[in-house]
Amino acid sequence: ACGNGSGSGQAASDSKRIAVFQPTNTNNYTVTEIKGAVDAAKSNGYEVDVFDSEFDAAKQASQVQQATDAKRYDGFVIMASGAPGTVCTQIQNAMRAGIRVAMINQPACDPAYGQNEYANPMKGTSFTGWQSPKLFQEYFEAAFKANPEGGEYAVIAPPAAHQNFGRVKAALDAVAAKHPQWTSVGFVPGDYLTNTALAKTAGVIAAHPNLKLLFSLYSGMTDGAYAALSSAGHADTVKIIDWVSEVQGYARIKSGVYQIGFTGLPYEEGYRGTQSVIAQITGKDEFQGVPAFGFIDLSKDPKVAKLGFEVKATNVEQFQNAGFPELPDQPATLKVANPF
Amino acid sequence: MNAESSPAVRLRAVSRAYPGVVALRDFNLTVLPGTVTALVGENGAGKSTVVRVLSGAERPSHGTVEVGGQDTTGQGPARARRAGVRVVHQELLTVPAMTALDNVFLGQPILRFGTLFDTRRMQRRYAELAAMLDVRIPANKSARALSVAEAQSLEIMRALQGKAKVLVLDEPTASIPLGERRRLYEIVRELKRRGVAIIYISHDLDEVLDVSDTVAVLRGGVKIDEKPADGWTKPALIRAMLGRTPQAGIKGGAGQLPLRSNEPALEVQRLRVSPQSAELNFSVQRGEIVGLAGLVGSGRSTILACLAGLRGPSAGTLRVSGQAVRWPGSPAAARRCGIVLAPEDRKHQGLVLSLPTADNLDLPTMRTSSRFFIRSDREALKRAASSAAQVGLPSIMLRRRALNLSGGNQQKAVLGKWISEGAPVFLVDEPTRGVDVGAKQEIYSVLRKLADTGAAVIFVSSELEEVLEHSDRVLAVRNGAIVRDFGYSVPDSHTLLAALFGQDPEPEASPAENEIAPSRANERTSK
Amino acid sequence: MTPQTAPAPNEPRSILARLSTGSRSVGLRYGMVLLLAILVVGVSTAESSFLTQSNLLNLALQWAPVAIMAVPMTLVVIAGGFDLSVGGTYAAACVLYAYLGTGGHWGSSEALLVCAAMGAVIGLINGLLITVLDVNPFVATLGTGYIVRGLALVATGGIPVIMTTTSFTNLGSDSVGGVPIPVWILLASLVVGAFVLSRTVYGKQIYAVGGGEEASRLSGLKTRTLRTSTYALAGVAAGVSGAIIASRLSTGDSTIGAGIELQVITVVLAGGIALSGGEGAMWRAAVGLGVLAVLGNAFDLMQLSTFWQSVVTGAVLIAAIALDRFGKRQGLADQTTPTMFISTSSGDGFTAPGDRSTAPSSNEGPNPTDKELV
Amino acid sequence: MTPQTAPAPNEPRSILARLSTGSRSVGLRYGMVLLLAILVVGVSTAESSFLTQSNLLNLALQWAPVAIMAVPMTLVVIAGGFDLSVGGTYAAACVLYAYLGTGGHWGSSEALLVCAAMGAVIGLINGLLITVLDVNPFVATLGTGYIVRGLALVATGGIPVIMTTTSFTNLGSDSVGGVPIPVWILLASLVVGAFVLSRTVYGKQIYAVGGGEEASRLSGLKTRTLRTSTYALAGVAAGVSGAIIASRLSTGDSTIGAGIELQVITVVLAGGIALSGGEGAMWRAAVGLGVLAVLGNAFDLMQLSTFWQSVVTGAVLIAAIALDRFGKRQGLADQTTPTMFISTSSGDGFTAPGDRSTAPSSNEGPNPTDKELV
Ligand SMILES: Nc1ncnc2c1ncn2[C@@H]1O[C@H](COP(=O)(O)OP(=O)(O)OP(=O)(O)O)[C@@H](O)[C@H]1O
Ligand SMILES: Nc1ncnc2c1ncn2[C@@H]1O[C@H](COP(=O)(O)OP(=O)(O)OP(=O)(O)O)[C@@H](O)[C@H]1O
Ligand SMILES: [Mg+2]
Ligand SMILES: [Mg+2]
Repeated sequence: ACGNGSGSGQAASDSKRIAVFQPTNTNNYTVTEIKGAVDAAKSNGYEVDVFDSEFDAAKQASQVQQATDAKRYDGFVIMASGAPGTVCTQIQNAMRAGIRVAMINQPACDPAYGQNEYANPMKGTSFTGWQSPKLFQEYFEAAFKANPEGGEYAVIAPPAAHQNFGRVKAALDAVAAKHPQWTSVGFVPGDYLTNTALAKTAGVIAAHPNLKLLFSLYSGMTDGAYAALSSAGHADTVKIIDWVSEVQGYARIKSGVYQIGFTGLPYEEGYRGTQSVIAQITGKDEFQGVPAFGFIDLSKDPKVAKLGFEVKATNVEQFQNAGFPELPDQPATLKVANPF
Repeated sequence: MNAESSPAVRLRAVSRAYPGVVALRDFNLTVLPGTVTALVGENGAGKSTVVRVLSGAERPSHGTVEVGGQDTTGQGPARARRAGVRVVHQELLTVPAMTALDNVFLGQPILRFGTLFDTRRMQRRYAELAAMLDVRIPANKSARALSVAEAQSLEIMRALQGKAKVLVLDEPTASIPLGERRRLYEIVRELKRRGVAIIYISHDLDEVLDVSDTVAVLRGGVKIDEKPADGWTKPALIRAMLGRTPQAGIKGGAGQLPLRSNEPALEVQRLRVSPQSAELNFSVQRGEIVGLAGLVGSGRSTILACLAGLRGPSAGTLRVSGQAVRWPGSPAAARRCGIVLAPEDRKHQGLVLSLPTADNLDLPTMRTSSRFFIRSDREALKRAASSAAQVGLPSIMLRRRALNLSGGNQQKAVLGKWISEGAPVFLVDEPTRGVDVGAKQEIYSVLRKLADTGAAVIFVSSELEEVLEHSDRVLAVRNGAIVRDFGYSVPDSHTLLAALFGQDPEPEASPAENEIAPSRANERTSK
Repeated sequence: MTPQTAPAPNEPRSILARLSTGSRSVGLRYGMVLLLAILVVGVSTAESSFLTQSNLLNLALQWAPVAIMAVPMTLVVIAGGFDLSVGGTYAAACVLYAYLGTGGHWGSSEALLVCAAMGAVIGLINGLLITVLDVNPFVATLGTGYIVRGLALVATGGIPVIMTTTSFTNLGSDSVGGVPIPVWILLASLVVGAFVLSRTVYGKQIYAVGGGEEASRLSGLKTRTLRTSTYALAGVAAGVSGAIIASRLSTGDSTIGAGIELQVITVVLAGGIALSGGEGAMWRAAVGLGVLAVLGNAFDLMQLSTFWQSVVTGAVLIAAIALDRFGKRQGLADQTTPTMFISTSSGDGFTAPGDRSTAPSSNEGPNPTDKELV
Repeated sequence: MTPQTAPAPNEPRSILARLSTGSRSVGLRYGMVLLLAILVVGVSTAESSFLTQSNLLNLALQWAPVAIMAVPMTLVVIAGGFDLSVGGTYAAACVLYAYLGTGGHWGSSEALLVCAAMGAVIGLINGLLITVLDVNPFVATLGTGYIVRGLALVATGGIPVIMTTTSFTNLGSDSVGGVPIPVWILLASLVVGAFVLSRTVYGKQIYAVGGGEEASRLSGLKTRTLRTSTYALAGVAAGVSGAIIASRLSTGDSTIGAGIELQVITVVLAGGIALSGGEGAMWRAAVGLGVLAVLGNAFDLMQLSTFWQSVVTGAVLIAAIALDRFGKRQGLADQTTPTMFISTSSGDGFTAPGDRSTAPSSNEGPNPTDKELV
């Protein structure tokens, strides 16, 4: 039903326009991701506008609706602001209006949330992501293998309202069953903010001074977790396993403060998602090798083909030479847009 | 009077206890339609408690309340009102954010079709009530801008609206002007003729004997005696109230000048309390009590407020003990100049009700007497006790919160705050309002003692008798200006009243009618 | 009734004074309206897209949940209260609506009613805590807010509930006559709220309770019931708003609306309604809403940093309330008093002070005391 | 006038009554202390790790920023005020400290002072808005909070500032005598705060201002200065707390501490301090802090869902303040008065029945009216 020709009939000029929806302008990860999207659009001759919803799902829904009503966009690249499904209705409206949609980071309208392998994103859209259940399993596996002695561990997890919460939990359950020497003393939902992670970790370490291993599912949170551990005097006794390492994370892996980090691909997430929407707009099956529809699994991306994701003190320099981490120290925030 | 008719109010064995206090004990009262029953008693005797129980504001601990034969015990004010009870409470109960008219019809609007406000009829009714009471408050005036007297009048209007079977007036005349008082007496008589049962509470015993048919005396929550009004005399009432003969206060009285010197403690020149008002020039010597006499709203409190730094005067110069001083811009500055004020609203301006009395007494002095800003409680208590002794405040009261003191004791505490200050100028605004006979005497003697120790006392009261009796010198105030200085000769009350009403042939007197309060002046002309 | 007896020497001055007082009064009383007008003119000049139907409808849709809650919050504040629990109720209703939208047993309108009822119950609890236990409204509603949001979290485990019954999304996305349903609800609340406050006995009683609780109680008003009712209404509105947002997002998220209660209160206060109670009007809340919504939209349209928005919101808030305070101090209290008894018949209704001929005593009958006194 | 007629029949009952009132009074007055004691005993029995030094120090460290702000907030509330801007100041100070920690020109103690000074300035502005412009404290501080946080966002563009000068992390992480510096600061604030409130002239004046502003002003207190000073102190504490958190995180984050102001106020209120002002004590704030901290720790220790924590916090809040209100209604008013006069002499502080000594009892002996009554 959505496949007939170019989406936006009355595009005034020859240049087409893409809207990128961002949950927040105050988080390194999202800023990097949106930068990837903007770069991809610009380098292929597309106009691009960025909308920031300040972590407010309702506001994002309004923005998507408004941009649909504005009738000047050919494609949307959406990084969902809130819980899965929160912009579902608005995305369906946009698609009905002929606008092409690529989801990045979290799929939309995904009733089987948390369980699936991303294999079948909503029909007529594409989904680009690297944080697959399989990768989460690798993450836990790597840590348990590196520390065979066992003991107590805790997880500072993604927010409960975030899709990755369920995926992380499922992956951990699968892996932990194989490592009975490890006992969980906490699976604490965070909110991707440093301060909250600090408070939650402080609570966990106060309650469980024998903690051996701490997983932190976002480097922004890991900073807080580390601060809590070091001020509790446990920085040496607890091994820290980071996720999506940033500049500081790499430095700490190098100096042995963090044991393992899994590098993230936010820039690719935005970039490939945009390439995919361009493929949809131009009516091709793929664009620059990126498919128009379906799941675009970045864990198979050329950028990590050789190195994989696991960063350790031994291979950190290899990663750095390959252009990691993608998260810059202090990225510039993006200018937000007027939909008209 | 129809003795056969069934009682309009019957209280049976009513008791009401507050924590630590039994405010009313086994109280019986029957009031017949068309009669006026007065309740008298010293402060804290339980008179207002009777009112609160009768009006449903509070539930009695024991006993029953019947209005017109219906049991309304503890069923709330709405129920009592439906039974025909109308009350003017002792505390002011206006809603400041609403207009005068809304206040009068609060809880009893006149409706059209049972739902819509009938504004026209309410306005007409308002005008009628206002005319009846001789009240001149515009219907749309915000209650916030009303003086105490005006607010009191509104409450009387509220009680008169609608069909009252029982009218309760708890000290209705404590702060309303003479003219309105007389109207009120007329109205009370008129209502009596129409068969309304009236309960009348007042500390003015002449008024009580004049207005009522029956007088009941309360003491310590117990009804001591109840007799027809003709069976009482004023001294008998006082004896019954106090349970003994009152001691005579140290009588000062105008013209008797034990310690008056010729050193002026306070000299005020060219004071204008507001840009429109006339200039004031006066001085007060050490050791004398100067009474400011005036009608309600004449501006006495405003003059004191200017002197005490509460509000800026629009012009004027000030000398204290012979020294020229800058006009104080705050109470703290006034105090540094040696001027202290015992304000008229003791609950809000006089005392911090949540603090113990001792702390209240110590509030002004603690800073100056502390070492390195650290308080010594023992010292503070000692200071408070000595102040309390000087004003006759029982020392057991020191540990209680000011909130829980009776009116008379609160007033003593307000005076006690400044007693140890030794300030050369002592301003006292309405120290006896709502205070019983015994406590009044004590307050007069405190004022005289102050003067005897060399202070200049300026004394404001709405009771003309009191001003005449206890001041050495009387100044008549009208429209924010002193219209006549009677010097050390005692005016008779007729002359004084004439001066206050502006019928005085004095040449400098009588500034234009509406010059004192600009906001009022505007309102008048803008209609 | 001699209309000619004007105090002649005073007249010229008084007219001047009246005029200057008048204009100052307008400035103070309608300061926020002026600001709103300036904003609207400014933004629509700078951005032609501002005044388009689509933008305005979208704006209204976006603000609908906050605005719907702001209407009864105005009642709560005028009655001298305060409600911080609406955020929790909003989240709980969001979850509840979504949950009812997964089973298929319920219709979406029943679900909406259930949400509203839940809100009413929470509001009742607030009201009882405040009026019977005499707990400070700030504390009571902060507490119930914590509890209700906590229960929503516990019930869902923090995990979003995804609605599956498609009809449940209609509430948030369908339009009637070109206007989305939430906007209709918002408009209806505003109109009904304004009517209730200004024209009904209930409204007048709300003002009375907020302006003087003890006086009102002793005048026979059921002050506890009245105050409780305002909290119940706030709860109902929060329930409805929660259902709307669940429907729009097709998801029940227990973490939604953190801090929304402060937004709601900000709207009310930005209109210049004093927290002390007894004063205010529905149009003020509407103006506050307008100012904040247009400001936010302006920031979006003109591509200004949203960070500045927070700064400007704060400034607006302080300005609004300072204007109100200043107005009161200038003695404009009369004008801001919410009296409709008088405003409806401004022409002849005033009783002139001291002009006792206004009193109809002389013409209406021999003695006024004869009539209704007894 | 027979001095021998002692009210014999009343005596035994009154002693009984006094006793029972006494125990009830203790229950009501120290309800929160009891709750804290029960919690401590319960949690330490269930989890032996609770009473370890490391756990307690960690707990204190974790709560330090909130607790440090709660100390002057107690003064603000007792003085009849309210401060919602501390969250904004906290975030701004966090950014400022981190920013000063990137250049290398400043020492970390100077940076701490600069943060405190910035907080003081914000507090002063609050105080002036509230006391001079007469803006409601809730509105004024909500407004300045928006503004200050907005400015912090604008200054950083919302992006965290990463500290580079390593000495700047000492404030948050170093220990002196085995106790982390933030915990020292917290303990010092509490002790100084308690001393100031209960033993100094300033403290007593704070109570007076909160209990009756007008009466205090007429007693010669500089009420505006006093009230403003409490906001300034709250600002200073927020500045210090912001610096501490920046140092602990080695990052300046302008989005930090959203909602922390409500946490701070929750601590104060959970101790049973009434928002109406004039009453309360520092130990109450400390107890409130203890209850909330131990509760949170218990949830962590026992691995209960943190979602329940929100529910329990709400319940504690309501219970605390309801206890206080109930106590007051039971006439324990005098006992809860924050005065050393009374609390230090609880034995005889009870009011004798009958406020009848109003009578001109010039004689020091027993009041004559007493006798004829019984
Ligand atoms: N709410 C209350 N809590 C505690 N005690 C109270 C309360 N109200 C009144 N009392 C006490 O009850 C007693 C009777 O008070 P009430 O107000 O009836 O006296 P009153 O005769 O009206 O005195 P006044 O002439 O001063 O108005 C007093 O001792 C008073 O302190
Ligand atoms: N805050 C105010 N707003 C408006 N008018 C006021 C205000 N304060 C006083 N007035 C008016 O100023 C005039 C003088 O009042 P003031 O209180 O000085 O008189 P007073 O002689 O002490 O009378 P009272 O017996 O009422 O205390 C009165 O008409 C009063 O209504
Ligand atoms: Mg009384
Ligand atoms: Mg006066």
